[in-house]
Amino acid sequence: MAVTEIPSGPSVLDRLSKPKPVAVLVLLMWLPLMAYVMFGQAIGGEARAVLLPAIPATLILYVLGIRAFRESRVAVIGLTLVFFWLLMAVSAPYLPLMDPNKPIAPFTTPFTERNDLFFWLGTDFKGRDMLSRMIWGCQRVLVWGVTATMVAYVVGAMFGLISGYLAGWWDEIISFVANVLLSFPVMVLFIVILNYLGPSGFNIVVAVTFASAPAIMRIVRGLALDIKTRDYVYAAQTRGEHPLYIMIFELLPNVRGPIIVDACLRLGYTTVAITTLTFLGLGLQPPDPDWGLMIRESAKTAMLWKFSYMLLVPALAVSSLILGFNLMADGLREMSLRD
Amino acid sequence: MSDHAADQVPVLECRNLCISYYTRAGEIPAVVDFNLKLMPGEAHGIVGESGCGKSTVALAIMQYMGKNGAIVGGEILFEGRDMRQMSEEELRRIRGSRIAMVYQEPMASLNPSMTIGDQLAEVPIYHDGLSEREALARAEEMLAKVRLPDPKRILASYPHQISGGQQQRVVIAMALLSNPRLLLLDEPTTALDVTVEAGIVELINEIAEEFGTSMIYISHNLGLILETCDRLTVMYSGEAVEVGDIHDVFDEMRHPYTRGLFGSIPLPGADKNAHPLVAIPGQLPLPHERPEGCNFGPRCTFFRDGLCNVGRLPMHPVPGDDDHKVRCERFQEIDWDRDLPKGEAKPPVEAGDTVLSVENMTKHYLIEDGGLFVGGSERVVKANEKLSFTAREAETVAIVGESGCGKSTFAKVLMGLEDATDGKVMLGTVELGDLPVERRNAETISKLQMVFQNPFDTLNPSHSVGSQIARVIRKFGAASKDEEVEEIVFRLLDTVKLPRDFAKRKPRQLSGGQKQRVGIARAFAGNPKVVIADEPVSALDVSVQAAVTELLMDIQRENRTTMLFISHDLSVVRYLADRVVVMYLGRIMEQGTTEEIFAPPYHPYTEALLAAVPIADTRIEKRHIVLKGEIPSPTNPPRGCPFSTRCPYMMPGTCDAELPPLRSFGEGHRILCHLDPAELAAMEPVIKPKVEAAE
Amino acid sequence: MLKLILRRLVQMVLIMAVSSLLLFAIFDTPEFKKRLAVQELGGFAVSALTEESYKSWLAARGLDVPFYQRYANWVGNILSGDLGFSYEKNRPVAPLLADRLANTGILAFFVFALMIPLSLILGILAGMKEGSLQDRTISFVSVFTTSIPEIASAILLTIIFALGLGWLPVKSAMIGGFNFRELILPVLTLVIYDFGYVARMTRASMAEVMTSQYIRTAILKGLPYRRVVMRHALRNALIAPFTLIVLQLNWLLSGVVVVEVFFEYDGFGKLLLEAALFPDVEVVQACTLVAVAVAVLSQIISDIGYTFLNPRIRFA
Amino acid sequence: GLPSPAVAQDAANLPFPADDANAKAGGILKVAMQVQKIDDPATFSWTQASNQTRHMLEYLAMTGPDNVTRPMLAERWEASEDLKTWTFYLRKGVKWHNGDDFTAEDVKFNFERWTNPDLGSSNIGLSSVSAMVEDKDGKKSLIDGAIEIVDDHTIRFNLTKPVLSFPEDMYNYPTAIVHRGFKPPLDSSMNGTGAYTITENVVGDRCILKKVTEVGGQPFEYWGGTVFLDEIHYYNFDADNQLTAFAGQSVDAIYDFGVEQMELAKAIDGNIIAARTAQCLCCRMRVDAEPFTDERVRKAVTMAIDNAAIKPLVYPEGGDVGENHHVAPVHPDYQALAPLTRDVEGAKALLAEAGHPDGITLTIDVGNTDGPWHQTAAEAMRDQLKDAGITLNINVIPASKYWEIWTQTPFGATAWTHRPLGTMVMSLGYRTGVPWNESGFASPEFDAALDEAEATLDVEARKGLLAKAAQILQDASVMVMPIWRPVYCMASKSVNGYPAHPTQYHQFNKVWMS
Ligand SMILES: Nc1ncnc2c1ncn2[C@@H]1O[C@H](COP(=O)(O)OP(=O)(O)OP(=O)(O)O)[C@@H](O)[C@H]1O
Ligand SMILES: Nc1ncnc2c1ncn2[C@@H]1O[C@H](COP(=O)(O)OP(=O)(O)OP(=O)(O)O)[C@@H](O)[C@H]1O
Ligand SMILES: [Mg+2]
Ligand SMILES: [Mg+2]
Ligand code: NI
Repeated sequence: MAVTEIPSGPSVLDRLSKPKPVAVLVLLMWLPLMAYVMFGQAIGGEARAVLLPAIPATLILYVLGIRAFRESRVAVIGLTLVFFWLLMAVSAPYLPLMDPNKPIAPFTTPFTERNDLFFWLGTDFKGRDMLSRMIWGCQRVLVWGVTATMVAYVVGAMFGLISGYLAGWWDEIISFVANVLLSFPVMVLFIVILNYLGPSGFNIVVAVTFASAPAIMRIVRGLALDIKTRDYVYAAQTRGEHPLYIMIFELLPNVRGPIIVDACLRLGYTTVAITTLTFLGLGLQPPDPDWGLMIRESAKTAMLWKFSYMLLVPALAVSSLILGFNLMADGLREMSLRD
Repeated sequence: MSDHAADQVPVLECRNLCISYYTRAGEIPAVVDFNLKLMPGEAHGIVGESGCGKSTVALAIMQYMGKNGAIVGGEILFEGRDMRQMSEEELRRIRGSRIAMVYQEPMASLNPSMTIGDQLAEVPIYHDGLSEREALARAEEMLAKVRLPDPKRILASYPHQISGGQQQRVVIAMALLSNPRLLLLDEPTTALDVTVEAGIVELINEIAEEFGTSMIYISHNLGLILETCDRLTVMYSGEAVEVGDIHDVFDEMRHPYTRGLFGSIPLPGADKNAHPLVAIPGQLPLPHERPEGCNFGPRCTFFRDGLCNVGRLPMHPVPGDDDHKVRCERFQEIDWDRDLPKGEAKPPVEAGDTVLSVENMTKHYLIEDGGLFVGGSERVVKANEKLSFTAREAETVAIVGESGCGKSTFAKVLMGLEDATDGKVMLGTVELGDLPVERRNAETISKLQMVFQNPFDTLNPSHSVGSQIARVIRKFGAASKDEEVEEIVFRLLDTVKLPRDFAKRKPRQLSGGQKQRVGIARAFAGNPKVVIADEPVSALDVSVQAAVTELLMDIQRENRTTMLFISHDLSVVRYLADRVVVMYLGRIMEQGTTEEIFAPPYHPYTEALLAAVPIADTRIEKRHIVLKGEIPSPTNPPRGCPFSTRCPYMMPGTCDAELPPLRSFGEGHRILCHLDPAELAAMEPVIKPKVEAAE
Repeated sequence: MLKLILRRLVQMVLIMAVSSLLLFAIFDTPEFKKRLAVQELGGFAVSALTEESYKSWLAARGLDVPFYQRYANWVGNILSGDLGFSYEKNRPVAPLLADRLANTGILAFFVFALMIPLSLILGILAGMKEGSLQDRTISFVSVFTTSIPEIASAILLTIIFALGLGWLPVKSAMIGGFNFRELILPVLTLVIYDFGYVARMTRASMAEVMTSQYIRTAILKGLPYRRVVMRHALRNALIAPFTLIVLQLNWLLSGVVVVEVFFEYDGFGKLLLEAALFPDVEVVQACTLVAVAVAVLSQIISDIGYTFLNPRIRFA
Repeated sequence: GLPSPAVAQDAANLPFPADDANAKAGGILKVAMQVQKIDDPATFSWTQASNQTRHMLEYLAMTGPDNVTRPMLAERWEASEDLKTWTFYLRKGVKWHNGDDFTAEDVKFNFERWTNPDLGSSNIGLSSVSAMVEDKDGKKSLIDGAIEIVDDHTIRFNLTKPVLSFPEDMYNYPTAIVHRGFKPPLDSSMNGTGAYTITENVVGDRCILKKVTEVGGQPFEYWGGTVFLDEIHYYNFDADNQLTAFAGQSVDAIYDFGVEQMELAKAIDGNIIAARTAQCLCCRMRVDAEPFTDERVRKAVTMAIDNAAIKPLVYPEGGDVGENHHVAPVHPDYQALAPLTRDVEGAKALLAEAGHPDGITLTIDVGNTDGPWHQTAAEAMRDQLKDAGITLNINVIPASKYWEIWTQTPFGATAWTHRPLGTMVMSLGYRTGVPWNESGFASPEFDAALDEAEATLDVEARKGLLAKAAQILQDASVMVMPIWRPVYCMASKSVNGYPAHPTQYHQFNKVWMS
């Protein structure tokens, strides 16, 4: 493509759009959220203070994202949906919401007042505020979903690079293991693993890794097989670089593109999987709110038209997040094809 | 063969044609103000560098502009009727029957899931309303006409079951099936090997004669155009810059670009020391960055401010020849004979001691079917068979041969990416044949470096140019402190004539030629003794090719580096090599100094190879030798002489039974052939100056 | 080709052996045995059991021998055609599994019957004219529907068609025997989730084919557009979706779990989940074998189909 | 007098309610319930299985919805003064489905089965049955002469110790009486005395019962009078889904639903049927575990909690407020104690005295073994304890985990099921050293009071005696017993006479469909 000249006076946003500041912002957003959700109890009392830096970081990232994706309307819509939920996740403790776990007035329908409190989205069968549960619910899905996908990527990419680049016996063994795992239908794998390890967020990470890493490994392996015949890899080999160096510095950066698109899609799948698992009783555990859990709990009680909002709210919430991820993936792919 | 009757209606006429593509970056005017008049039976060539709009013109004539293209101005008259006014249905009836097209990549142009018969039969079925049987019969007939052996078998085959040359013949047959008035050929031989190309070119010439079809022949190869066309349009950056009779343009060019182009191709007279190539300075502008006025202005030595860069330039007829037009404001002021671009002559370099010696080097690949559980059969690909030659300091040894003959394999063994199956490769005193790169020490590695073929692949797109060069410097321990390394990087960039601030750029911000320069800088960063250049310029445009070649020569000269130059292009080889090694099917058929190779005695294969190379020089006469058949597979090479299946001198019983002897003709000139030395010596030269240009 | 299939089958047997041994080892942990006891005797009773009576309970269930021994027995039984016995359902696994597979088969049949034509037609319509309004609409609908997880679409459909409009039954327990009306919601749920995916792949494949050079050749040969699409584009464009559709068989086995559980449809997925939670080892084992077999067989079918459709590979 | 009024509602001395004058015969009753395996009635672990067989295999006695036990296959019973000899007079004219007469041999066969340790029946743990068993060579076996057939329809049991609850034991769900020729599994030996017989039982799917109309060509005369339903169908639905199945009109009645579904149930067209029970959540503190070894700490906990305030939060409808001991108002031998009052200041003072002037942090293990309401109750307790400076952490663990630690955890919320008599639970759970004494409570005084109550057949007299034991338990502050929970089930409006039962035992003989 054209030589992109960097304009003389870069604006603040331009400067922030460089990889390093973006990485810092992502960490600023992500680490507190992760700490809050995974170790909130261990941090204790003022756990919510850790989220303070995450809120501006999220907002800035959103603006940067919009700028980067402005060419694709689809991607912008996706980004907006995802960041809406990210923002909700980091700011939930600061929003004027009722306690999501406190039973107040069971079976209050949306937009009604009970006990002098107005319930926008009603309350569930235990009388907990649905609006607050919906907003708090995204925290766990997002944190566990993204963490699980990330871990799966690290593992999958590692094995994919080894398998694709080193080939030979490494490839035979890794591919066989991947085939074994791929031959298990995903749900069987999830059920067996979570049943064995017991349901918890960390175990979901393990299960998702087992289920996704083989597929990721295949993608990376395919890309590595292609890239390793590129001249720049030969150039590295002919100057005697260590295979590890070649894998990490020559191959890895170049498989980035297709992988990011795939990661967005996979984030969607993982979100589906976590929600589904929780619905089946294998995922996250009560009482903290979570969309899958909300569906699971109210699937028993909402079987009347009047109470169907209890299912509708979490179902729409989870769909919108996944739609966000999918649209982002679509937009990214569209943009990558245009170049 | 010119009998232009004045009353004849041109088959095709393009008037002030303007074509644009609409992209994210806005409107790209791909072709501007294009004019062309094609009379019946005439062959018109279009040449120009990549991206100048040649294919766009061809597709516009077919009225097929894709999703984002549009004809924004002018008209295209086919037999006097404006095609832009025709309805879809009318166009459909013309396409494939009156106008037909042949494309660059035959494989991609054929539907992989239909038999060739079905694909061919469609044309007469839909255009002439023939029944399927009749159509197939017609197809068979046509296949025979394009000299395809066993047309029946080919009709029933799928495209992937026949070779590239055969595919291209099928595509041509498809185009000829309805006896079109106009045939468009868009680089029909670029994807093929030279010997195969020669066959196709001959076929095209025969067809023109036999069918009387008018042709537009698009190519970037001036030599090919000379062999096939009557008239020629030279395009530069979306515009036709010079149009005229082929001889006029070749011999009395009147546009600085055309002359630049001729200056950068290695014609037989060129010599790297006495008459070095002259590259056109600067770079091709991107379509949306074209300058005001003359597009060639910024690169033109005759550029004059205020004249060349105002308004839109019209085509001017050359006085005395109405058919010859140029788009230049100053063409009459230039003294075309005196201001010849001339490279400075350089003193020849004396070759030193032997640096590299290869002795009976053999490389076989084992291909295994099956895998972990069910054992498979093994096949052997004999990529290199008993190669022996030596290279001396500051010498350029060229290795030539067609695709798949094992040139890159040899390079890989040398670089340690593959182990030699047998034989010896000595670099100085170090034996390299079974020393993979991981086990070579830093010194050996740094002594041996490589320049790669594909400029788009040679740099890692994820790292900046500077960091990639710096890595080599650090790796070979030339320096380790940041400032020192940076200093060396800058120096190297200077050497390859790139601005220093390119160090910070990512490869995607560089053009192909610039990337190749970085690749060269990287190869020379460790002060290597030997540099292997595997087709380093074949992916580049002619004008860029010249510049990069010159650069490579200069650096080599300066460092007294030995260079192994791998190529399939004999004209380049003739220009720059001191010694040449000709390979065929993994074996060396002939080796010797450049002069020895390019003059008799020839090996029959060398002879055919030389004859196949198109030469863009009207003063040269060339013998025509067209090889029959295709290159055999290296898994199953012929018994005896590898070339015996295609050799015009084939002696049954000898050539196809035993390996030929190596015949020596003077010092270092060796030929692997059964023919009698006397017979070999009696061969006529393939290329010689024309006695008298006679029409 | 035959060799490839053979290789795959050998691999399948190997995978089955490895995975079932693993499963036996997993379900051999004390916790799982305890859970089994709790399921059978009740938590209260189990907690009151003495060590000895627990041991005798284990012995009565045959759980006191090491798992490899049980595994060996089990393999022996499998080879003689006996798939074991379900603790939970108190019947032999083979007829139980056959029953449930048949139910899932019915579900799958209708899903495919609806999904394949729908997704292929939409995909082709979209891919034929890339970037057109028709393409954009179809593409958006496909992304949108694939973004709704099965559980959510099951809910939405139930709310609209069962709870709201009252047209269809809420659950599909089929307690009054097979009832087609009860099948509609599960089938719709699965189709909605899946068709978008296949349609998008078909679209991509079609769009790629439509920009290929041989389509250009066909058009510039002067063929009518219909013939270009039907004869030249379609076959090449359907190669990729075909393999995908066959692989959906595999997906369906996972996908049905949620749908079957939500609608209480007694199929394979529900059986598997219940067995895993129970934990009913031999049922889980049998289900896994079936799942692996389906996965590998669908891969083989897709390979064969691919070769069949793609002459480039067939003659290679 | 007799332990329960042997007087029945009509002359036939039937345990069932009187026939409804409007009752119509016919129809199928579809019930949502888990359908389990029913190989051997003596080894049932769950009520559901017994419900499947209850209309085929009947019991010697039957405890009604009112928690009163009446004779069923027995016509009446007598106990000796020392409660060590019990004589059962069996009903005459009861026929097995194969045409055999029901006799004392059948009963003897059943007792012999139950006492055979190889069978593994939990009946051997019943106080009545265990009093016929001795330990011989480390193995339990029936004492010779413990069962004595007096005549065809009279059978006498000679026990080694006094037993009060013999008739109640005889309606415990695994004590269904099978034919003397019974060999497990049940499918291969379908034979009963009930009005219905099982025609199909698919575990996890359905259990179908049909009215028995003829036996070997002869019309079958059911001893219990008219039954109305033609068929009873049980369809397998998980506990969570039964109400939704009902709402979807797949079934006419359900086994039960949890309190969390109450609002939904109310919104559904149908009758909610609640039964008063002695099921409870016993939040007991282990008296031998820190910090509960100090009685003042335990007392502070009980004082800081107002049971009356917790009950409506957890069970707004039905149920009884608990009094921190284990006799429920529904027990025939219950007598109210002096009402408990919440005393936060007193609790603080006690804590301070016990060395926790700044309050104390306690952790309660909750397994939700009986539904999520355990947690709700614990949360309500937490809120109340806060006032007294006690921080209560609620440790929610999976049910199966809870059952592993329920006797050991210092502070745990255990669900106790219903038992017909107050003495039965008190003796199971609080006597010194008994295995299910989860609180480690040991008081000779209590044991003595309980012994005395258990030796008293007369209910009125026993009330006072049991109250004494209850008072000792309450004073020791061993537990917080906030609620005696009701059980809910639901039947459609067309189902008439659907009985509620504290242990959800189904008895549909007099149910009819309109
Ligand atoms: N579909 C398209 N969209 C946008 N720009 C295009 C498109 N096709 C070609 N171009 C641009 O139009 C210009 C002319 O392209 P064209 O393919 O006609 O060149 P060419 O002379 O045939 O080159 P080559 O020798 O590489 O085939 C180029 O700059 C190219 O980048
Ligand atoms: N790794 C490999 N395994 C098996 N066969 C190989 C391998 N690499 C190359 N070959 C085969 O060896 C032969 C020589 O290949 P090589 O790449 O050396 O040819 P080349 O002369 O460089 O051709 P080109 O001009 O197309 O680059 C070819 O037939 C090729 O298919
Ligand atoms: Mg072109
Ligand atoms: Mg090569
Ligand atoms: Ni002429």
